[in-house]
Amino acid sequence: MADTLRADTVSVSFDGLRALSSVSLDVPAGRVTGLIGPNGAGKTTLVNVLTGFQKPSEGRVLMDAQDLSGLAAHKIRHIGIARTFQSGRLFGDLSVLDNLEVTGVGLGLRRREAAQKAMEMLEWIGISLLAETIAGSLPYTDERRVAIGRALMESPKFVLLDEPAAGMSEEEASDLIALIRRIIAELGCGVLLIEHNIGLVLEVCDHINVLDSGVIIDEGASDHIKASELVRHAYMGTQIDAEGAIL
Amino acid sequence: MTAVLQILFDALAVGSIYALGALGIALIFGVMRLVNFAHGDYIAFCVFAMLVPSTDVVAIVLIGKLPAILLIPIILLIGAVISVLSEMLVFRHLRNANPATMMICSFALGFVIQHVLLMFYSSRPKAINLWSNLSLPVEIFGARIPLLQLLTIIITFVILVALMWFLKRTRYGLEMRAAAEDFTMARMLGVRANRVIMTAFAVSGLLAASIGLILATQTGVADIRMGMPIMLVAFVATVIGGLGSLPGAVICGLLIGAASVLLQVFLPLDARPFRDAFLYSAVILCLLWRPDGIFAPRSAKQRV
Amino acid sequence: MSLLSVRDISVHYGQLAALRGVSISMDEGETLFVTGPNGAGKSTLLKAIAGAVRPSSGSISLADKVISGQPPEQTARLGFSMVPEGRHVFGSLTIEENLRLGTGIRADKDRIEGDLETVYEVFPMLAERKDGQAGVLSGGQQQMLVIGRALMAGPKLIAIDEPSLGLAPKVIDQVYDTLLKLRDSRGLTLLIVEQSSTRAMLTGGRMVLLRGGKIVLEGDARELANDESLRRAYFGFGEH
Amino acid sequence: MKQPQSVLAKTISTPVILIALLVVIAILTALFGSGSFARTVTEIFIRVAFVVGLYIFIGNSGVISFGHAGFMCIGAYAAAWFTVPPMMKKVLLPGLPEIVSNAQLPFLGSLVLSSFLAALVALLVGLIMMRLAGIAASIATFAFLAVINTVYANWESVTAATSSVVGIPMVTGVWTSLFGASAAILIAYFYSISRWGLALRAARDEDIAASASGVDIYRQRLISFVISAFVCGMSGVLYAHYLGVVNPDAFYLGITFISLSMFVVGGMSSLSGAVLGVVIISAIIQILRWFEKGIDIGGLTLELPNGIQEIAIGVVMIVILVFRPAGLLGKREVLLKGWPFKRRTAD
Repeated sequence: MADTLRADTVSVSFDGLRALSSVSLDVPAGRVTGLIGPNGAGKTTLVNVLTGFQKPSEGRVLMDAQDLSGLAAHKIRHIGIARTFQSGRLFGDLSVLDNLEVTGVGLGLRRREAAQKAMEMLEWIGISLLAETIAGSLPYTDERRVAIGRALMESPKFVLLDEPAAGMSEEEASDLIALIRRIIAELGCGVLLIEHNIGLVLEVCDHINVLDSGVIIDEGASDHIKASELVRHAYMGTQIDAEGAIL
Repeated sequence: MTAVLQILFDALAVGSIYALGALGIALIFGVMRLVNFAHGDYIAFCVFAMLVPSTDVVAIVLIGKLPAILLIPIILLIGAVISVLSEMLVFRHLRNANPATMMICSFALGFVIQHVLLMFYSSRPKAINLWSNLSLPVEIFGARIPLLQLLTIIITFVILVALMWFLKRTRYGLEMRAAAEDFTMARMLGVRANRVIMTAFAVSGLLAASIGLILATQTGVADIRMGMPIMLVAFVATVIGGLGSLPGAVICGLLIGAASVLLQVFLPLDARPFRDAFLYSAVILCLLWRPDGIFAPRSAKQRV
Repeated sequence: MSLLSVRDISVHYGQLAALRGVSISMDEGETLFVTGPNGAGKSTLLKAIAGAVRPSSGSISLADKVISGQPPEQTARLGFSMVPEGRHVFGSLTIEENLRLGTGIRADKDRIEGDLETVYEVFPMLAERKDGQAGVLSGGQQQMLVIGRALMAGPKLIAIDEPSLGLAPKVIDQVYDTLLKLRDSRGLTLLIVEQSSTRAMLTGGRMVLLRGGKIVLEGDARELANDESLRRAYFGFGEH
Repeated sequence: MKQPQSVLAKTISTPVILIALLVVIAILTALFGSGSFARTVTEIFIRVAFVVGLYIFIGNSGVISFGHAGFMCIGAYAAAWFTVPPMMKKVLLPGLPEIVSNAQLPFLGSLVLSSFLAALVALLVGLIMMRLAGIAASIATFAFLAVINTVYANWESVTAATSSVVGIPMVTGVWTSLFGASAAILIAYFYSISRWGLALRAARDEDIAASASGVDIYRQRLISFVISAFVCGMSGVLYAHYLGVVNPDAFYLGITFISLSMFVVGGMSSLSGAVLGVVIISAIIQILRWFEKGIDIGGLTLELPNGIQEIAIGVVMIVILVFRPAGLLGKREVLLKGWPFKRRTAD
């Protein structure tokens, strides 16, 4: 089992604009790492770099000592780094079971084995009743859980959850927290949680990184982040700004 | 030197027709994401509109007898009308359909136009004689160029310039270019969707009509399938030019025409019949090199 | 009578509710800030007003005409000008063409040239490169261009999604100065979405805080900004 | 632990129904049809095989291909190479390699070998072209078709250029073509329920999520391309053995567009759509043809003017697509729920 997924001084530029500047971040196994930041901070770009959807202009992605930079996305999944997407991106025409099976066959299982494992995963999450439902017709809370199930097939070493709580009520978010804790406790993955429900991040994450304008501006445990003026500044601006003293 | 000039004129003459075709396809694609396979049939329709319906081999010209000053505007108008009508009758009802469905509908529409012509004119190609004195050669720097070839180049050039002027200098043109790039944003700035789409179809029909006139004069033949090869090359030119890029379509139309002439000249004799195979292999290589087209707008960013 | 009136609208993307029963109303000449964390539904609110997304329930009217369900060009004609998220510059058009695109709907054609002068005065960089392609501008320059473009449409109400995103602080000041000057000189109504509440404090006006697709706090911008309840409501501290 | 029901058990009724439909048509034709009607039905069955071949690639990948008539062409000419009597070949096609020109394979041997040749070509060009997606891929397939057509229409010593190759044994009738169409349906069915088919359909819906699920999209497209080329090649072989002659222009734009139209009208994401699209459109064409010839209804002769048939079919296709933009079947399959296997779980 790998110990750490690491972004090592990663930079990304689009058309000369820097989306990420020398960002380093560790995702240790068996823990929940949080990534927060205002709109346009570069969170999704960082996830894309870690999962092979974006080649870093500079820097490397490492899993322990293995250099993953530049590998294609499907190869990265084979190595054991899974992700979900902000917009769900379920295979809308396929059933829920088939959605999970895709990961199984994508990772080289035969279809029957994949179906078996997919069913086990649905049971583990507690949504096996949905197995035959067409994914495109799911309500969004179930959609998120299916997407997480799809990512968790074949025990990835790390799983990156991109805004899994978007649009969820407080109660649904509580269920999600419970699920994330089970992922850590029962599957032993390392989790990177990108979320704008900051309350949720503060509650569930062991360590939180704050990204703003492509730079990690602060990091630490919940209490540190909660009290951080830098974080408040990044999101809301500050009183000091308002008085025009520092800009 | 004269040989080079000769080749240059050949290349320009062939390329300019493809360029006109590509522009007609690209205009519609830009505003509607529709690959209009009926475009080639508009070309044939405009040519046959000059003739009296009959199944004879030698065409009986009807409005084709009119003096050029009347004939040309009438044919252009016919092109614009059939194009706009097809938008109103067919494509308007498919605005939200997927591209494959729209494409097949355009093909079915072309099929209908073709068979309407077939019913009235039979499938035999007809000899027509428009402005026959244009085939006399003229001498330019020692190269003997058919007057018509020269005119084709000049006319295409004039049409392109006129269209560029229209696109660059008029409000319709401005709105059309904007709509081709980002339709929703253009509408949020008050650009009327229907008006832009109709204008695009009208201009595209005008272009088809002018190709029809040039081809009929050049070949002296009216053939129901005469538009198809041009449409196909134009379609290819539009894609490798970069979908949504009008200058890209024009340049690639010219390039494909020029390439086919150059291949014809420079391929060894044995390989010459296989010219199109070389040409289309080059197209595939071009796509591999630049899948979004050579002149694609550079806005490709993050895809996730 | 209010200029803009949004009554109890909800917007769904598939099954996902982006807005759940939001109502706002704006008088002529007023400034309203919509703030809140990512994913709160701020951009969706603007898109719904612009006619780019269709509300699943509720109604929107502008200058006493119902605009919900109308195509976006209709809303634009009634005097609503929008600077959407992601800027949407027409990259293949020149800067001046971008600016002139929205002027087609204006009745007061005689004021277009004057307004163009004004935009060039405020953003001299745009004047310098007016015949250059807009696609090559940097992010900040594009932001100026789209604000200029929205102004050129001669709107009654201008809505801007995150005017300060990606801009240097000095430029942000400039942008806001311009907007406020225009508000005062022409009775322009401003609807501004900002993730940060700092500007609302500086500029004044009304503020609503959106979170989870609902309005959770509403009031005078300066008063709210100093209130700890804003921070709590914004981040949802204490609820998790 | 609940066992998921196997995909085969859930969906096997689809190919069974489709093949049964064709069998019924064949039996009716044998019992009541004239010789010319039997020829029409044979053509329809060959077209079913071709369009099902299109479905294997287009339906599962979502990439429109204009190139598959090229594989039909390759299959048909290979059939000629393998089955025309050696004497004739030496005169007509002097450029063929010795081993081919001396051979005279039986129909089945030629069917398999020729289809494999089409698949082999697909593998080679697919290695290059399957890197492309969307409209660029479509144009590349069209370019491929143009290359194939140019080569076959000009390679005098091997394809007789534009003059037809004659002397192919005319063995394709209703039953042979029924066999071919059924084989195509079964291949398409088993492909689409295989792990490859599943992975490719996932990539069609959401390519990015499919990559994130470990799917190598390039590889999956290539597999599908090769299998579909095999089936289209097979339809070409059947066609060659039906006509007895081959000519390059029979496999160019005409057949490409009419087949694509039938496919899209039927519903391009469904195997049933592919089969029913061909059957329904062909049936309408046939009925219109009868009307063109004149039909007696209660002593009254209804006769449509010549040429109306094509116009009408174009209009019918447009009307269908305006009202059902996803085609007649959309993404659905004809299916008998719970047949032939009852669900094992009752919850």
